Amino acid sequence: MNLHEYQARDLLKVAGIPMFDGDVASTPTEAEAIARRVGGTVVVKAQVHVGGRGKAGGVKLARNPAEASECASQILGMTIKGLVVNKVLVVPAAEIATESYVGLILDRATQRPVFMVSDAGGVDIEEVAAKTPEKITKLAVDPRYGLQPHQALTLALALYRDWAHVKAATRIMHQLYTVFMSNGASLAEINPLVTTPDGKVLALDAKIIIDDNELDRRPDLAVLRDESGEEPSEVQARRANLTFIKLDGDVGCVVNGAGLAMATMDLVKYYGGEPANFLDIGGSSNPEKVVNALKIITADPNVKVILFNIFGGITRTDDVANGIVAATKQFKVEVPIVIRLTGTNEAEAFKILESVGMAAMNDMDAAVSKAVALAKEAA
Amino acid sequence: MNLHEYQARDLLKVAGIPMFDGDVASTPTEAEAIARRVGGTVVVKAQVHVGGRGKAGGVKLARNPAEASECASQILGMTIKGLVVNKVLVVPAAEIATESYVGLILDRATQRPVFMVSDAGGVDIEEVAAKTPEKITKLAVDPRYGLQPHQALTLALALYRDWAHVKAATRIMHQLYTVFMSNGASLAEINPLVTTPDGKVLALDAKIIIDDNELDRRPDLAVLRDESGEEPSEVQARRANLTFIKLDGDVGCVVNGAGLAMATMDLVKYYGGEPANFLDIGGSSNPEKVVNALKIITADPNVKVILFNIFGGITRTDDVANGIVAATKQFKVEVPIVIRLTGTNEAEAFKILESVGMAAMNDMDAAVSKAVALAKEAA
Amino acid sequence: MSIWIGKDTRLVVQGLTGREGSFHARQMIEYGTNIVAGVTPGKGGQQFDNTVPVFHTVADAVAQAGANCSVIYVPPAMAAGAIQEAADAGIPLVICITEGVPVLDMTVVMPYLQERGVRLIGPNCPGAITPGEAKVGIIPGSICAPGPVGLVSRSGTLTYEVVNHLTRAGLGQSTCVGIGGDPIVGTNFIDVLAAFNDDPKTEAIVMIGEIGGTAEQEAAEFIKANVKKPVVGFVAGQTAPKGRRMGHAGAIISGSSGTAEEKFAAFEAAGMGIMRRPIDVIELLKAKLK
Amino acid sequence: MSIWIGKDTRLVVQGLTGREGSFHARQMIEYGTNIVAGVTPGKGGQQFDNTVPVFHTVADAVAQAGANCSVIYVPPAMAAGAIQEAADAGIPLVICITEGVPVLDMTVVMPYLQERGVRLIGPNCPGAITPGEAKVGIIPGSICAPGPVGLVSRSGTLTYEVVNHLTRAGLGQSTCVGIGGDPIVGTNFIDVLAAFNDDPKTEAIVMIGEIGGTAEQEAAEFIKANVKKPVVGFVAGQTAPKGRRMGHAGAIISGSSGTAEEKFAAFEAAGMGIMRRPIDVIELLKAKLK
Repeated sequence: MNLHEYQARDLLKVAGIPMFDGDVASTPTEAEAIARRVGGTVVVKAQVHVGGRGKAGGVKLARNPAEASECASQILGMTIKGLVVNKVLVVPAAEIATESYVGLILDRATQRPVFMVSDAGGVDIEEVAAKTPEKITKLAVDPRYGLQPHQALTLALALYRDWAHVKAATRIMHQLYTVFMSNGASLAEINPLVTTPDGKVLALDAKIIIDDNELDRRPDLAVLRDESGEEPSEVQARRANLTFIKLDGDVGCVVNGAGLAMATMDLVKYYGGEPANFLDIGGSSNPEKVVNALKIITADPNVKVILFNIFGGITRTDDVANGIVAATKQFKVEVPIVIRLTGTNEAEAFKILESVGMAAMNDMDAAVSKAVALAKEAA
Repeated sequence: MNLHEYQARDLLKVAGIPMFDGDVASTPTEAEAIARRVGGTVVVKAQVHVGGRGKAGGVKLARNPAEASECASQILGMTIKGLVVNKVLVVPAAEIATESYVGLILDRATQRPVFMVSDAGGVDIEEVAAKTPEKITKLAVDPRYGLQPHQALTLALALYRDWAHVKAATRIMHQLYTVFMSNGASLAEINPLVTTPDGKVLALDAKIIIDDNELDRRPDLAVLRDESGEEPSEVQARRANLTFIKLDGDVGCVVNGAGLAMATMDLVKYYGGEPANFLDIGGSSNPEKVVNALKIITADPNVKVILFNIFGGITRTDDVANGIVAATKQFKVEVPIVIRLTGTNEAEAFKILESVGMAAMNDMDAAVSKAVALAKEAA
Repeated sequence: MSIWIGKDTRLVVQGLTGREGSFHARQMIEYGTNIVAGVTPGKGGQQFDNTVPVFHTVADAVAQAGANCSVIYVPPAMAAGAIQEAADAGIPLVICITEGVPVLDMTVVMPYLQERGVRLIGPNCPGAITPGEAKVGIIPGSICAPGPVGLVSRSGTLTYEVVNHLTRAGLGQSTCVGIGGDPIVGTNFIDVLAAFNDDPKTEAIVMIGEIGGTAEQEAAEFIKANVKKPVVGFVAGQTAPKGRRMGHAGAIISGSSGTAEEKFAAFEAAGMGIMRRPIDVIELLKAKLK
Repeated sequence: MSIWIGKDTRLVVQGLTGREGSFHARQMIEYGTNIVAGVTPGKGGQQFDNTVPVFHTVADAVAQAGANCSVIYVPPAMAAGAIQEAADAGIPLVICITEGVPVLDMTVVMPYLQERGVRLIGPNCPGAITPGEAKVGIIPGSICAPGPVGLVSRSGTLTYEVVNHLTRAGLGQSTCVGIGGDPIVGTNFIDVLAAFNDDPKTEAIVMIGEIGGTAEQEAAEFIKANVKKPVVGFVAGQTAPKGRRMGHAGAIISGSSGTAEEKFAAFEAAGMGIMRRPIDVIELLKAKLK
């Protein structure tokens, strides 16, 4: 789960990390009030879960409260990469001496949280990594022991020479580690970590991603999810415990398992079609999930055909068949459905579908080709 | 640092461990009020840091509030093994179905916190360990990982068969582990952990010892020290950063280092004398410490001679010499002082003592023999 | 046995009496897997289906039923504890089916297992099957057949898809291992590839990867340097939109973007057969198996 | 060198610029110990006494000054971190003089060191000295002399007392090691006894114990089974009042009361020479060293 910048800032603040003043606003009036309180020139920044906000006009400089209100009214309600902006962050446009990058990431290779710091901050860290990897210092933390004092110091020494800066940054490393661990993050990033002309070290911008698997046991984190900034069909899917990503094609896909779902999309493309979505109904599916999946897919007007590709393991194919039958009883599906089912309880599944006059297939390539052909016919 | 039973009970309560109602009283009136609130028969227990309270008359049963007041007035102010009772704990005299022992100890051999549980509880666990060691289940916890759920369950299964009891005890194991770790304990003990006829599992009596080395960084724990129940000279010594234990002999000992201090006492005995105390001035001693040591020892009327045995390493013998000189200037020492000094800055030390007309020796056996002889002369 | 599981496997099912545990335990028993015990705290002393003894703890299952392998079906929040319990009980091979285990839990589980020399497969994996001998997990036994092909996969159902093609084409399997697609898994491609390489019953290997991370690239390097048997590979996610499934962070650490094309290129560099579709496995393997 | 420290020791002093660190560093330098670096975060780049370079981190001291041994004089709350820093920097031998280190800290330090194969002596110990070669810690060099006697002790000043007797009697020392008296120490009697047993320069061994715990009894068993050289032993605390210095808890775990008499009995059973007084070491050793 991606947190908004203002939410990430709040978690950093709770951990004691020094930050510029500032707050989040939902209306131009609120933005104006924050700008007045903060004083001086401020930056008004769109809070949406996409990159490239600046280029899209979602980040603006305002020299006074009136301008802040003006900027906010321009940004609030605008659409960036398909997402509507509902909140803006208003922070001082700071005088900055240096900019560094500090990130903490759950790393697959070392199987540990790994710090990455660079004194080339403020820019896109992916670019630094690609062009000048020697400017990035990496350090894996053993979570059994936690971040050691000498490790935090080593990271701080990679960024600063001045001992006051080093001391401040050392403390921030410990605090960021605490934020990461105590919130079940998979990423916690300060970019940039800045020094000011008067010698302070402050976090200017923050990004935190929470491991979705933590949310069940961490209701305090789950409530941070801001669904207003997301694609509504994806929100609807998540609420139904489905993993759904909307795409631009016309073949709606309902698949169990992320790998098979991706392979299904690949095969749709292979046979000349375009997938309308990624949709994984997951394991242990029950009929209800299938009904919800069909509701979400049929709501997309681009969809010309619906392709089920279910290989039963922990998922029972009879559950899926029952779901398809239940859905078609609840609402009329206007587009053709191509069903491929095989695996656990497959015989029962075929019987269930046959009993309502629906046909099912056994072969993935045949089903995908047929779905692509039907989509082309309908186009 | 030993905690009183009532302090240990408080820490357990904070951790959520279920306990019988009850409270601590400093006056008979308070004890009466607690007994009234608790209802029924109560036990009134002296709060002093020694074993054998029951045998000494420090634990009494009271059938009603009036009797509780009566018992409290008998116990408060009494002396048990030289310690005056200032507080009593008033708790319900519970109906008990079974009694178990649950202890968590910092173990030298495994270098870990080790649980010991036994369904032979309520009695002296040392006796169980000596006579029926097979009745004790031991389990070392790796503090890097914490107490594992299956470990807590295994401990609970060693005590109970009934699943409701097992579940309750499993939770208590986790809670006791939290108490131990979060308070820097070297021992945390529930004895007995009881079941009641109505199926509850409750901690009846608790004992906690805090690692003294934690107190510097844990002022919240340091304030729990109740000096009223301790030997006043030992309190005075601790405040002066000295380790002091009062004994019954007449040779007052001032030594640096616990090992050498014990060896000095051993040698006093070897030469036919009796040490009046154990006193370790520790490393990095400054003259002030020596002055305080002399104050404490000279306050003991039994002391017939004072024996310094200082082997300088991290302790500088000139500091000690300066301390002796300073003390003799501050107050008159009525008994003879035998001084043995050797090691770091020994030449300076001898000069300092000579400058005020005091003699020092180099040899431990000679010094101890001389001190013993002087004590015998004075007796 | 071919690798890791087989006729000598004496399985304990952690979470046996739960919905998933009991359903799949019955499927495993039906397949012929020797399930010697179940573990559900609070149900010790019961019998499952009147045949399998249930214990409170894995230690009891080892001591009283001689279990030497564990499969885990407990809820995600309890999975780490269940894995560590199995390791403490002396089980050398633990297979965790549970999906949704918090990744930070796994950062602690892994050193716990390494200290005890325990192999974990998963979490969030379909388990493993040695056709004709034993299945541990949820791979449908009906789609498998004994034979010379070793299969290793990060996916669940995609594994079934490929196994199904193999079996229909008369290409049986020595062992199929689903290692799971979570960021931290106990057993990686290289572990399985090394085992297949040393297994006399395995003559060719199929590897099923996904986009994200660099496990496939590392596996390809291992194959190039060490594996003497033919290997064919697939990567799911060729058409996945960029930046939606992969955080950019892992990519920075590894210096890789983790795309399917990058992985296929690594496969080619390692001399592997390239599957553009799952079904391609048949022709590729038939060509390699003389 | 005799054991562990000697002419090849290249020492870094952690906490060099503090009161204790600087005092004892000067004493060590005067004795001839090769101190190559100091570490005090915030003072990197300075020089101590115009001769010893100071670094922010131990890693720098290793990389830039080639340190291969560390001695620690930092405050107790920072000692665990300092030990772990030295271990991470690749220092194989760490000697922690600091007194008052919380015991729970040590329960975590020990596995940290074991994973890295690092030896710790202490905490709360006087360190070690190989007379005529190097002293690391606070044992006064003036009381030592080179020779054939290996000494190991749980005490600080009591060690000096015994060493002093040895030197005055013409019995020099190969190495003297103070292991410290805290409940958890990095190096125990057995580690040192084994090293002395293998050291050609050591011909006889003196072991100084204290009441409490069972380390002396275990050492006696080890001596009986493994040590071929004569060993004499002392236990301080013969007259200590019971129950004041030892918690009863440790005693329950070990099944021992940890008294001096019990330890002396173990010494006797192991065929060791028994020192009733520190000075007894002279006659006992003279008899054993032909």
